[in-house]
Amino acid sequence: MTFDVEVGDAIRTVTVHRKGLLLHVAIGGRTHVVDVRRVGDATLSMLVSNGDATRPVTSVDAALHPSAAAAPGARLAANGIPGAFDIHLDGRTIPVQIRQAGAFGRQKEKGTGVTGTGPQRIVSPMPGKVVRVLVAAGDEVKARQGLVVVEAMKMENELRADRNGRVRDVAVTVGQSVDAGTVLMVVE
Amino acid sequence: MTFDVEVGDAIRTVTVHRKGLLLHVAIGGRTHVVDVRRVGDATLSMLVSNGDATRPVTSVDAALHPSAAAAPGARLAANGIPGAFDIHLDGRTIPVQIRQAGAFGRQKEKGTGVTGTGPQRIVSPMPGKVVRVLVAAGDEVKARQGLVVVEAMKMENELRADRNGRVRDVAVTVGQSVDAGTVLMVVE
Amino acid sequence: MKKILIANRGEIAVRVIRACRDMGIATVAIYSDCDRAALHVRLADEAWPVGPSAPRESYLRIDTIVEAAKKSGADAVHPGYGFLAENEDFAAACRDAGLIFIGPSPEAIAMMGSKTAARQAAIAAGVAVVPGTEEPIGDQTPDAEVVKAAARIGYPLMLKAVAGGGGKGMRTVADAADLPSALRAARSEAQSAFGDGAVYLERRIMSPRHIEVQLLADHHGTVLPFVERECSIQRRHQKIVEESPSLAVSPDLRRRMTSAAVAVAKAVGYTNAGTIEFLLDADGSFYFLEMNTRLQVEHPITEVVTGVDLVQWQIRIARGEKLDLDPERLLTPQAHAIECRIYAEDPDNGFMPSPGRITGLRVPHGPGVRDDSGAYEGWEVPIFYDPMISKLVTWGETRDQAIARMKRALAEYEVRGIRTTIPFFQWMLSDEDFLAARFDTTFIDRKRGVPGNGVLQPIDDRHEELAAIAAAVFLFTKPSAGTASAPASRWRDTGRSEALR
Amino acid sequence: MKKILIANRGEIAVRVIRACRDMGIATVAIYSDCDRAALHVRLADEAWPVGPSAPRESYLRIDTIVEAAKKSGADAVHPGYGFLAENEDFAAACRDAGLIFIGPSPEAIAMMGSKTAARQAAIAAGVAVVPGTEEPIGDQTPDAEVVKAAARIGYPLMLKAVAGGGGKGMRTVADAADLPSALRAARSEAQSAFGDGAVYLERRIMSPRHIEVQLLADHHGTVLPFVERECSIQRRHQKIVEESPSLAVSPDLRRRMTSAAVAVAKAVGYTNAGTIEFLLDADGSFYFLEMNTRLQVEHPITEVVTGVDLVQWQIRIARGEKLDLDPERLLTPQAHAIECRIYAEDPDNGFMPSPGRITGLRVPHGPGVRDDSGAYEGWEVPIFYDPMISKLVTWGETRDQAIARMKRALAEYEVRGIRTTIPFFQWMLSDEDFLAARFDTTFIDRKRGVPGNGVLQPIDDRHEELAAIAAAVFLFTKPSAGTASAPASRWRDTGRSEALR
Repeated sequence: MTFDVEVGDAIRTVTVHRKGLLLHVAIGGRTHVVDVRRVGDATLSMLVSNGDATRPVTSVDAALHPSAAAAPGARLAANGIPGAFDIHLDGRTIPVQIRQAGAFGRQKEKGTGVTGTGPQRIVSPMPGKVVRVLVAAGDEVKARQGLVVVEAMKMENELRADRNGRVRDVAVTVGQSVDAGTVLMVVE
Repeated sequence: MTFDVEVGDAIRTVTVHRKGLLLHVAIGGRTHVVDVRRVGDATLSMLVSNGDATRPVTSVDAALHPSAAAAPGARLAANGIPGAFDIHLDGRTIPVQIRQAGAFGRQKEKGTGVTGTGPQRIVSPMPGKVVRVLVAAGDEVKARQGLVVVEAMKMENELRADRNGRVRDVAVTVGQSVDAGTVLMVVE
Repeated sequence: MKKILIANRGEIAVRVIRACRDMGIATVAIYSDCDRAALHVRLADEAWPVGPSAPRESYLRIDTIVEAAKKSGADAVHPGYGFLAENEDFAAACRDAGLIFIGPSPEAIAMMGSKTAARQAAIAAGVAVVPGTEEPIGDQTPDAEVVKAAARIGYPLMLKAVAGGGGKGMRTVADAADLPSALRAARSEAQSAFGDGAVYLERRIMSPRHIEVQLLADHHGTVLPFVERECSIQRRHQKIVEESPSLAVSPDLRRRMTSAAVAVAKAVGYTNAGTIEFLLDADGSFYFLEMNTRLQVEHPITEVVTGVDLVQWQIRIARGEKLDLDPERLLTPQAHAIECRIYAEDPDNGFMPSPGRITGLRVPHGPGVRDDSGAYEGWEVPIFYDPMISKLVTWGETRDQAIARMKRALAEYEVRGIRTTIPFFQWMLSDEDFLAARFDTTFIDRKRGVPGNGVLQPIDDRHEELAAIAAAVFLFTKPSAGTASAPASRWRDTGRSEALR
Repeated sequence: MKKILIANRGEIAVRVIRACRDMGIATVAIYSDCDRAALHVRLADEAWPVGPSAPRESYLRIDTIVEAAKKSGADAVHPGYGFLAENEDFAAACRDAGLIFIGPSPEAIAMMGSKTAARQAAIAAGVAVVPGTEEPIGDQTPDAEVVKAAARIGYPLMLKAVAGGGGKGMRTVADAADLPSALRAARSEAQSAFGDGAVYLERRIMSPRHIEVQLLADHHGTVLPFVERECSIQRRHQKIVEESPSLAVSPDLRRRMTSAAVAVAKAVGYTNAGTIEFLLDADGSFYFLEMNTRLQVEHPITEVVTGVDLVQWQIRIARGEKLDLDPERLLTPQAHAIECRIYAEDPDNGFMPSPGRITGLRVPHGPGVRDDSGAYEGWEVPIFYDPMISKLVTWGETRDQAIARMKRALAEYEVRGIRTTIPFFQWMLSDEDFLAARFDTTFIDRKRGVPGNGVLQPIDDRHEELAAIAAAVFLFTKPSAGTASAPASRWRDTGRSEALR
């Protein structure tokens, strides 16, 4: 079975097949032998071989959960399982998106960034209340300029522009409650 | 809904009904108002009123799991849910058995012991290997006399008679592997 | 003292409950609507509802909380930190209701709670303060007047809430043009956090270290200082990492700072636990910043370096006991300790709050590790309160050992379902300036450049590859829909560990 | 030293992994078939299989383990305790394979491993021993000869395995009639546990306290003793509760016992960590019992009262470092500590093992608490090994505070799915003789009467009623079969906290 996995700024192709009690996992031109045990609903204990060695000895615990940053309605990988995960591994938290091979389409390949150059959607990262809208539709904005302030968890959080542009839509007004993932405005 | 709950050496009758967001629980001639939240697969956070007070304030966390001591095939309470639980509550571990009202039959009431005076079944409390059988069928045995030794977890564990009696059946032989709950012999 | 109501929530309520348990004292928790199933409610002996989720309608309701204390039969109230902990009206209301308030007197709270009055008290006690406005700037003071006062002090300067604490209502102002918007934001935050929009101005010391002295003071005239804590690692003017002792404090400086702290506390007749905060300038001079008239978030590092339980002592002092601790011992660290505050925030996204359900939780253990937490697996971090979910403390014979243990503990720590500040700490603990203790309160801003920029800990290729393998293996081996367990047996399957074949 | 193979499993393997992490050293775990998903495997950097579940086929296989160490590129081996930790052949095999064995020399292990040779070494060092047989009694020695030797020593006496440890192969014999069956049982257990059925006899001191002295000894001639541990609370001759310091040891006695311990260690050229065990008689005289040439299960209480990481020092000594610790500090407790060993055993049923799946686990936290565990939720306690799953350590300024914290921590500790010794400790910590430190090694037997009798902690009516309410409410509110989540969303629901309505 072959998957496309988006991690960091690249898409990696991973092919998994079973060989006896072990899995053989091909990625980046090498095949790793993997011994895997499920040790919880969403936690795997994997022993992974190094490169071409046949004995899986590198111990890796990987805990997966649906990405905390992904907007609601993120695409699903298969059978209703979310395809956007935060993976806890070796003390790190690594966001990935995974699909059956080909499902991402051809627009992205290894080396191309996930954040493109198209319109920039300003999204509330948490549930909260809009306490100030600092720009209006049509305004020119500069990179790092404040656009809107959302109050949540007793802090005012100013959302800023990633790059220069012009405000297209302002979708919220002062006082409005917003959910995590709500698009607050779009900057082109 | 009414349940019979065997706990300690008695059976208590518990009637539960819903009243708005709270439960009213009648037991031992008093009705407690209970505010309950499920905080895990088998853990409840309960706020319980004291006697006739209407405000539930006593905080009790109760975690339930199928009894570790009950023999396999212990009767089920309803819908395949085990009826024999160890309940963790206020730092204590309390074994209970629960059935829909009437399911225990009439042989036990509050104050009558669970361990009757009938035949005594000597049961292996853990998986292991029989390393010695110290009595034979027909032997008279005294209370606290060693009957059989099961080795498990690097220790030899001697199982003894609870009271005087005569060995009826010896179901195991030396060297035999046994599971938790296996009846090793019966003493009358 | 037989029963204590804890007028707080989260990890600090849990901390106080544990101290009460250790002393054989019954505990009463309070909870807002969204906190019904919070850990402090589950661990307390009793729990009383105090209103809707918004703090103003529950944890800040003096009347409701005092009534709950009376009805529950509590004879004392512990305020924790935040919420009403530094509210003199609450302390007075407890006293008036015949409840022991586990903290200083309302008068001491009022004195030190006004940051401007506190500055005057420090000056009177002979302790230097940072130059600034000596009178509060009220809500209605016109911007023009503030601009004039600011010009006298000089830029850059700090705008601070008079009723401040926890970094709220605080802004750095680089020049006059920024003053009006900063003033608006600080006033609004101060009003929202403390119900008081008054602010004051203070010269900004450019690269200060934040050093503070913990005190205990009993009702018999004894005031004892503890070895200092260093709290220079801050973001948004809020501490995020603390350690004790400070590498910047020599024995001589420790003697002078602790003496100054005691002088301020004695000047205001202080009792119970409190902390004097100082700014330590690069030239070795130090300035009184403010006094926190309550338990600090970071009190555990002092506990592990001195072996003293500060919360138990708060209770003992409140019931009239004499401080009989050896003063020398409190100033002699037995270990080096470090604390990282685990926030439900996304450090890759400007420390934005990241509330939500904690779907999985693995907490570190082992030698030299303490986790003071209000979280559990399955709990939902609410959107209404401070996003700190736990404090991870490690210690060792040396600073290096404490840091090594912190790295290890953070690697064991998994909080799944939300983002946390754990990756930030992992980056920080590998930074050579941090490792050499070359830092001040500007450390995070300097290191991160502009906040909100990129990831702190670039994931290397090897770990990206392992993550890709894990994701693929997870989907490949997931139990297929067809073979899912029936509902009845689901319950038995929780957390099962099975071979996949 | 860049990579260490840990030739052990369970909590001690986890403990050693944490020490290695703290020192920046890579770790290699080994595992038997049933331990593939054990915590030590999950936390290590590498994991190598060493055979089937039975210890003789895996964790006792010197050849396989040395081969795994070589193949993995490890340059040192830590043996933990138990298994091969006191096997001189293993230490020698490591040395022969060019691996550093983190422990004493094979010669020292052999000397102290023979309990009879160790007695002779102690006598030579001028330290008193309990009267007994000075030569081992082999497997083939006829019962009649043993009866004769026993008669010379007098009853009651102890039968002990020459290769003993951990209470295995040990029996008390009250009179001559019981000797043959006790001999058979002890030999069989000794053979099974150590591969050596030889035993010896020792006079039974009637109500001794078990006091032991931890030592560290480097390769430069320094031997440093630590403040004593008291391990009198035993069942089946196995320690179950330990504390440090001992209330029975005065400063003068501490000086004499630690000096005696150092004398024995120096007499055998001992290096690395080791422990001298003494019996302390009611009259104040003490006798050398044996030396454990390895890390002890109960080492954490020494770590928390002195602030020293013993495992890190084992590694530092093994790589040739000099012991530069302040000897005074090691003999001056900074705290009082207590350890309870959490076993998968049913204390209501004669401490019978209770292996199985841990379906739920809540571990205590907060001030003065350390849990060294090899368990996790969902893990299955295997039937092949010692049933200890974790060690709970608490400490405080006083013994009372340490005990109060232990009670609190035990109340927070929930191990669901199996029975554990937690209820036993809760009973014990309320016993007035224990609280007054009036105990000796017969404490548990005396208190419990005949083992296997009844419950330790009778549940009161109020808690029985609450349990009945909980069971009824649980069934009343359980999600009905009809509304069970679909498999795909089950995964998201883990641990959800929801209002029941």
